[in-house]
Amino acid sequence: MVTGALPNEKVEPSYLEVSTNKYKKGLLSWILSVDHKRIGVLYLYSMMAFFSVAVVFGFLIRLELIAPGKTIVEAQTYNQLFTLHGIIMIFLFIIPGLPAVFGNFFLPIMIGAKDVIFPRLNLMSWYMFVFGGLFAVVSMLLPGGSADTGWMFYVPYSVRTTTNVLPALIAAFILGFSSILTGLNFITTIHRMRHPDMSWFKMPLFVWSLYATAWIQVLATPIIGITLALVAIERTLGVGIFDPALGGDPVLYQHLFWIYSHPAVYIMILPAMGLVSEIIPVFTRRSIFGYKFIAFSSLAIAFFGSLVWAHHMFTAGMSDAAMFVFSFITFVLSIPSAIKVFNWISTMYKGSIQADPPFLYTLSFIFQFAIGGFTGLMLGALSVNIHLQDTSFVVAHFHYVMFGGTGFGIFAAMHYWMPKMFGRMYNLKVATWAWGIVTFGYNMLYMPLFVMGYLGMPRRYYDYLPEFQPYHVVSTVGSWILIVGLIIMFGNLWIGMRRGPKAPMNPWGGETLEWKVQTPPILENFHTVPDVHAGPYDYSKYEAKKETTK
Amino acid sequence: MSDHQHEESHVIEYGNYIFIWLGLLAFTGITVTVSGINLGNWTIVIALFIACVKSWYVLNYFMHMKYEDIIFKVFIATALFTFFIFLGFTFWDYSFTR
Amino acid sequence: MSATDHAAVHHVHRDDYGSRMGMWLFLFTELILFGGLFIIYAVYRFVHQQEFHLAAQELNTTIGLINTIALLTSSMTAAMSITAMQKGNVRFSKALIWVTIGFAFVFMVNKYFEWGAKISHGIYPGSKDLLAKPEGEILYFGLYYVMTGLHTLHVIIGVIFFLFILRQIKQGKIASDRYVRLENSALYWHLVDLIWIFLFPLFYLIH
Amino acid sequence: MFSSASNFTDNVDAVFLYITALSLIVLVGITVAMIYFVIRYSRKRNPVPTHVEENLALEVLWTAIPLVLFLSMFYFGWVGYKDMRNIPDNALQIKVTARMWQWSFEYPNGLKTDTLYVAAGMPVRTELHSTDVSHAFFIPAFRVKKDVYPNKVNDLWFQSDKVGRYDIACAEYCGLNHSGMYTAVHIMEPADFDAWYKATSAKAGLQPLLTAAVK
Repeated sequence: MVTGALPNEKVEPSYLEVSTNKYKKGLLSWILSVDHKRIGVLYLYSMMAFFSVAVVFGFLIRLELIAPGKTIVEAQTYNQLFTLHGIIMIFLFIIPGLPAVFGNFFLPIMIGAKDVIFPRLNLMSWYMFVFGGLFAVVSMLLPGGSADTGWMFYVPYSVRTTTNVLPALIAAFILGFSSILTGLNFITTIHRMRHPDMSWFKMPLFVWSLYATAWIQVLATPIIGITLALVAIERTLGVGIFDPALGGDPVLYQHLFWIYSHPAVYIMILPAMGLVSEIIPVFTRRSIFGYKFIAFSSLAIAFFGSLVWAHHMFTAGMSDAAMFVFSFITFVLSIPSAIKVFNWISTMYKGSIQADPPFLYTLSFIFQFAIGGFTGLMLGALSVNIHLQDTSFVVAHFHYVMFGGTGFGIFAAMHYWMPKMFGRMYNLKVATWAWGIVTFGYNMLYMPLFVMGYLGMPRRYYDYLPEFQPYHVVSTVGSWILIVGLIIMFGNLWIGMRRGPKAPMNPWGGETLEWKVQTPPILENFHTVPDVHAGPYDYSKYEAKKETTK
Repeated sequence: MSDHQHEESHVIEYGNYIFIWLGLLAFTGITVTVSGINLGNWTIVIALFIACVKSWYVLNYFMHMKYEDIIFKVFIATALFTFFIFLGFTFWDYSFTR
Repeated sequence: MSATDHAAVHHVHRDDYGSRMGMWLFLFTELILFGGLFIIYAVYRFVHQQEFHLAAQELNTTIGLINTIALLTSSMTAAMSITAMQKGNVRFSKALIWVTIGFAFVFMVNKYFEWGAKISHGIYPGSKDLLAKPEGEILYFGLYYVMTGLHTLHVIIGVIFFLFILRQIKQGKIASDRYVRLENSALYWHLVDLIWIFLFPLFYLIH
Repeated sequence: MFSSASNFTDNVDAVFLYITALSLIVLVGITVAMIYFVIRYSRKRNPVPTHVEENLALEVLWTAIPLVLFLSMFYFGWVGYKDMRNIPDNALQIKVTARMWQWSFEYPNGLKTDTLYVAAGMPVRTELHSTDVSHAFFIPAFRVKKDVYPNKVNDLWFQSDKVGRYDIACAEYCGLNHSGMYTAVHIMEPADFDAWYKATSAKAGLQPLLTAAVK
């Protein structure tokens, strides 16, 4: 294995040691830094802080549901818990998880650039992220308590309730703009800062997925921005827009909400898909099977993904024409995801597989994402949807996609890239055990929700009929196992990051550019202009002398 | 670095701007005049058509789109296309009996 | 882009083309932001055709027309200020920016009187007179206040941009060889104009 | 596990099982393949990877087959949904009003109840109103659900041949006591229904306008 630096180059101080501003050390040298890597790390820490808060909320929700009736909190508190759990998990963990943390850190390196094109704007996005996040969390402390509307802020309830909906709306609005600015930065960076030799089809698939994601961020997020702003205006000034008491149409609100929030699912999942396409070749030493099919299926997902929003509203009383069209396109949209899964698995065929933790999380991703996808088909079929809509089946479905998919993608990314980011290695054995526990606990937590949902357990229920209790108990116990696994996993990463052995430059044998720079990377990433003549997944040097099929 | 590297600035003369401005004022005059005539449902179509023509001039000349690279035009097309998808698909619901 | 800089001084490299690209992407978000409102307008207009028709007659076309002319003219002067800057005529460029700001104030003063008149007639959100009207008219005036209000907010932001530009010209940060910030501010201003080009017929003209 | 409590139950369950069965086959297939590959081609057993050329036929195959299957799922879902929209003219009209956090039902003769009573074999159309926020009218056993809005009237219909008591829940989050917004629908023998209806109407001073023989 190679050591921290290229053999023929001197070791320079890494980005962790060199500040970009007048503060040489300390907090200010970080929170005023415009270096994309430091900003990525800032996002990592702040995201993890919010994530832990939301995990605690999730834990409390599950604990409350272990028995019918009151267990630990009042109904009002429960309603606020699931609202904040949703807002934080979605806007502060899943959406920024891969693009803002790992995209910021690795996108410029992967395309051979020194930084993103607008570094100061990048820092500003982070400030908006933190500021928005604090708004959401602080609203808990105000008299009246935090919002109890659910993260969808459906009118008219969100206009009527007396809780502090306004801070939550403002938080979502600010976070939306943070996300837009990051997207705008990435698009321009990919267009303008790519290495001269890196043509579009030499870009790593992670970069492709960030590019597609960035476009959705720029073009869909403003819709939620204006929609939430309108709810805020209705609440404060009494302007009639959505409130049925003033002639407004709550279903129109739902349309606008989902015009953003459905594509947002792709903002969440596409980078994870890109990451999986990145990890599988590295650990199988095979060039990815069907590069173009994977790249084009991303585009297809981005396109069709913006045409299916109303499948969240099949019980709202839409026209039959809308029901037909939105259900039909939903099924068409499943095809590109299926293509991706098949190509990933084919890449493993005849590879040389090293099942290290990042790869294991990727396997969990494929398994759980497949379940999320299949249950999505059940929800897409109109007659079945009528029954399943707004039940815990839906809750399980989207947790399989967002947590089982993107969440596990973020865990995979942490295990894959943290040695590069911090120059130290975590304990592989502990990480493997943690993976096992997390995956088991995760599935135990969410599987029962499918069954319960089909049997008629509605979502967002504080209390429930006694017949559902066995499922709730299994699910709650699953949540404990999951949390134990998470603690082991993060603890292991944290200890590895602080005190682990020095990480080699390329621990997994990756071929993309980030594995060809010093560990941890230096301030402007490259000592010399890198060489990008080969494609991103060229593993020919490992391969047997040929056995070309047809 | 990629895409197009050239960066020559295109100077548009004052006279051209005044010409475009006069055109825009003329279109404004037309649309105000036409709105006074009762054309039923066509009123909205004509008004929006004229608004589109006006925006086309503003985009191309005031905003220099005419002199920008093709990629900028692709961007605009993408953004407008997305907007019309949002608008159009909402009407799958509203323009049929619910 | 290779041999420029090193170590601690962080380098933000200059790329006017990239800046304009970023600005355009930002304009798209603004476009879609208003787009959401246009979708709402379209749906409610479709559902409440008669009421929208009646409510629109209460708006003053003349005020709308004056504002249209003010914005179109200011758009022209904003565009011209770039030409002046390119030609190295900094003083003229500054003068044109001031003219642009002047028209923005004409617009806002006009808007002030227009809204004032509406409010004194008892038509404002939550007023008794408005709530007595049919649902479609409540929605129409709700949208009227929100859309023109958001637009006016953009006019104010545009003015702030231009004041910022004037300061930077004074500091020499914007000159005949580096004026992309002026270009971007002008782009923003044209967007404000573009939105108004659609707001004007939708609210003032279509009866 | 599933009993055909309403005219929609069988169809919804069938479509659900159809999709579940297909999904399980594929899910097991890809999971087994993954695990097999990880073991069979582990770096210990297989230190040297083999290059496998991209295969267009394969890509087309695994695009086309899912497409056909997915479209069949869509079709069955749509057909089932059409039945739900096809409300018989002779259906009993019940006005349902939702408020935070209770349901009330109004029969054509003005009789108001807080539990729904209908006769077996009687098609029922519920007209859904809300007085405050959005709710959703959900009878899990019947596989029917519809959102309820303040200024928009939605409707749904069902017909049950199986006597019994079935839960009605609120499925759209509506605030503090959302989870307590339960009531029930009682499917009665036609004769029992007639007796109940006459007696209750009389008690409320109303004319009974219908009999269970409406079908």
